Amino acid sequence: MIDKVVKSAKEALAGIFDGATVMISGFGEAGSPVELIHALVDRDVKNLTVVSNNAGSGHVGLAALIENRQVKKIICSFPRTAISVVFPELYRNGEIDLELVPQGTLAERIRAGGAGIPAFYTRTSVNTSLSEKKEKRIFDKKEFVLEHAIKSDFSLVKCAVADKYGNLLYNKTARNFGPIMCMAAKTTIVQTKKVVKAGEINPEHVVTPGIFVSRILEVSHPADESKLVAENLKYDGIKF
Amino acid sequence: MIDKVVKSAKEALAGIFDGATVMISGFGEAGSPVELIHALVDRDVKNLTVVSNNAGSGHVGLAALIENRQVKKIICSFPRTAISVVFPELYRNGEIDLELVPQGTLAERIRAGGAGIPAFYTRTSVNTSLSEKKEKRIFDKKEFVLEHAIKSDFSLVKCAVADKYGNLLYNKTARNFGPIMCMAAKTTIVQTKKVVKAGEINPEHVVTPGIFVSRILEVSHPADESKLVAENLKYDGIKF
Amino acid sequence: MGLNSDNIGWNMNEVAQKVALDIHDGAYVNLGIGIPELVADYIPRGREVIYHTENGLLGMGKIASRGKEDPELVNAGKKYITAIPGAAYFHHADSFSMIRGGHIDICVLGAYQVSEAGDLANWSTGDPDAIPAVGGAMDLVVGVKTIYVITKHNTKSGTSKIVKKCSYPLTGKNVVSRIYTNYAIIDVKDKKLFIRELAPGISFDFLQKNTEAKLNQ
Amino acid sequence: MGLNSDNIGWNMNEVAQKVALDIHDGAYVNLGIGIPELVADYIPRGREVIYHTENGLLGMGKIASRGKEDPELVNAGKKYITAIPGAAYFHHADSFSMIRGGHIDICVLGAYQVSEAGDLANWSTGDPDAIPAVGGAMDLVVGVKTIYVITKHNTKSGTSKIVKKCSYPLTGKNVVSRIYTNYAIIDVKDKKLFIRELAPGISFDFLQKNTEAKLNQ
Repeated sequence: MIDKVVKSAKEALAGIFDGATVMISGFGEAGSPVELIHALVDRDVKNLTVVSNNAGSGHVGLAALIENRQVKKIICSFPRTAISVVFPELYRNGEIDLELVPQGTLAERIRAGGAGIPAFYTRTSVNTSLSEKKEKRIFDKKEFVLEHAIKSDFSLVKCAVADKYGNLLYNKTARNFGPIMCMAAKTTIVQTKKVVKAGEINPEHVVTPGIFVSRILEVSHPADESKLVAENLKYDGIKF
Repeated sequence: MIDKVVKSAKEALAGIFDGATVMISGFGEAGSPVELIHALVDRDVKNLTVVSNNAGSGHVGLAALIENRQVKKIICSFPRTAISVVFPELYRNGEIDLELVPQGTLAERIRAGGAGIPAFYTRTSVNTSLSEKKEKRIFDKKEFVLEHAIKSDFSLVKCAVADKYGNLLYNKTARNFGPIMCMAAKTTIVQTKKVVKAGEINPEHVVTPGIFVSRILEVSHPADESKLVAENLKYDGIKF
Repeated sequence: MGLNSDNIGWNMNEVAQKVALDIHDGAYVNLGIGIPELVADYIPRGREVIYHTENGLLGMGKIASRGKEDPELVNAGKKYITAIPGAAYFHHADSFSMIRGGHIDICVLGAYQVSEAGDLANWSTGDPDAIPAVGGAMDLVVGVKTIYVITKHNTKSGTSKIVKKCSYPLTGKNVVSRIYTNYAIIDVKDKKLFIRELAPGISFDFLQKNTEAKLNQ
Repeated sequence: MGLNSDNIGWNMNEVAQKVALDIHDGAYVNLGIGIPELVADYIPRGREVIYHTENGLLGMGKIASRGKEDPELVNAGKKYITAIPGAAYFHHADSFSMIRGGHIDICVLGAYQVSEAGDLANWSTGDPDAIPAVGGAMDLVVGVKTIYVITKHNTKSGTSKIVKKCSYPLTGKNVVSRIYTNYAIIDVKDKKLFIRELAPGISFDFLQKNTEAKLNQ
């Protein structure tokens, strides 16, 4: 019988391997699955390719994962924030690769990965340096850029409410990349504030249908990542 | 100030012109905006290209529009039903054109039209007669077919609840093509069972955000199209 | 091409039961219209299967009981259905993202013809007078991880449906994994057909005589 | 390149007000981070404007009042905001479908440089030591129907931001419709610049002297 709820972060992250592609939801701190990321910092996996809109702030969450030298490459649209210190340093030292993708193209490439679309054309980035090496094509007298799908081995996603089937609800603008990252992964790992019984989520309101979700971890009191950043806390393993 | 609610079907359909491309929501009778279609039968517009999953049943709804010789071409996945009589006859007589598209490709082409994606690749229909004349391309050792976006001049869509901004909720599997057809139109015309005040729809539950909707007509007691078909009724203008 | 009787082998309910035995606990399943729908009745106790219907529902339940039909709650065959607690509705682009994106585990489909290479023809007989209609069949065969075919072994007139090469227009090429008929269960592996199980009273020789394609034991 | 004083022409709040006057009732508007955000404060009474923020909200309201901030309700600039009654949340692919699909009427952006052809550079100074970051700027300029730029006319060091040809990396080519600066409002038409309105005390000659690109009256 189906029950995707797991009991521990360790169980949630089972199977993550060196060199895996990992998508991480969130737009800045909103929607960032900080507890799952910290559990990943605790694991001995390296050379990850991370797909996320940003590259972390302060020394927690994604920034902690990068600071712990677990990420070899990041695919994102905006790796710079007012308080991003970790990524800039590693990037300038040539210790981490960056694939910079316009935000809408990033979203569409992830959605394509989940939807079985290997590639699509978009007008975004035409005539800019970001499309210099990309294939172009004219449709209806306008030039478009060919963009390829992105899939992940694992997606780490934060939501608000989940049931045992993996049906998910999100909270406000913390939804952002969550639903499409759930679609694009071989294994989707979700941290939720609350697990409810099957049937408690109105089927009309489901944002992510359970088919896109593999494992659910209840984290009833997730940290407010923006506060951790503001307090300049550093996550460096289970001693945090 | 924004208020997309119109008072009459005539006002709802204002501006529909000969030769327009019109998308019509519904999967069979579920989600078919039968009152809007009948209002279109009452209008003197011809040579329409209709995009819809089916081609109508009996002599009402889309079948009535076809029977009234207003449709020159239909783009759909399944023009045949147990009780489709109108389309088959005209098709066999060469009086209507058919572009047959696999259902998922149809949905994705419509979504692409709304999302600013001019074309995409899909595996659907590879090695079949439906892709014979289409461009192919290999990605990751597999062959894919290039498919182009479909946009409409007008989309006619049925929903359950709307507010003045055009935020929409649907009912169960009547949702089907509605949300993507709203996205793909220059002008989206929606019939809703109920208009509610702005704010009564929880922003987390909105299925179609108002930006995709132009006009809303309240039809409190829409006909059950499947009953009209079963009763073999015929819509031939306002005398119905 | 030989004998075709409903009195030998399994009846189609028994075949549906055979399919059901091969559907694992927790599977996401799409059942084609017609005979494939029978499969849902035979899922063994203790297994939970989630049914997807491509018109926008995950967690399809049983057929609606009389008087409780909702014309806006239908399946792909346009029958009035129900939804289980824990169901989800979505639009067509999302629904076919589930299909095309490889998220559905098993699809059970009917067939006009299946070839020994696993090619499937189930959308058109190629009759020039027929109204062409494809629906979601071509999306399902390329997108779903495992395609099972359930079909009478032969047509009513006794013609083999399991053929060397499909003469009808293809739905997809090399897509079928296993064929369940009233005579046998047949695996498609490396473009060859292998008998997995014979129905009671059906011998290999009988089966081969009644099958155009070459069968392997 | 000439004088650059905050004491002449309009202040940036006045410029924002000028932009606001050009936003029609019922418009769907996306405001860039920083100075463009000022525009929302000046929409004339009687006009209703719906704000889109690309991180997943249509119907963005005012900045959240102190103590009522929700860390999961932010705008593209990561400020704590509110939502109006009638708002809608959605995911990133849907949000950028609104942008790329041409559904948003007006986007107001800041600029490093705008060329006389309407090319915009606003995402990178090309500094090799800077961390490259693009966000949604390139999606907005190709997708939104009308792109307005609001900017100081010149840089702090007095260099013209309105140039013959952008030296900084482009965000988009031929994308800007109108430029609002502290000195003037300038239309871009057929790859030429036309003065639409001069700020009080600003003469055409003064403006041209302080602008690298050729201006037309």
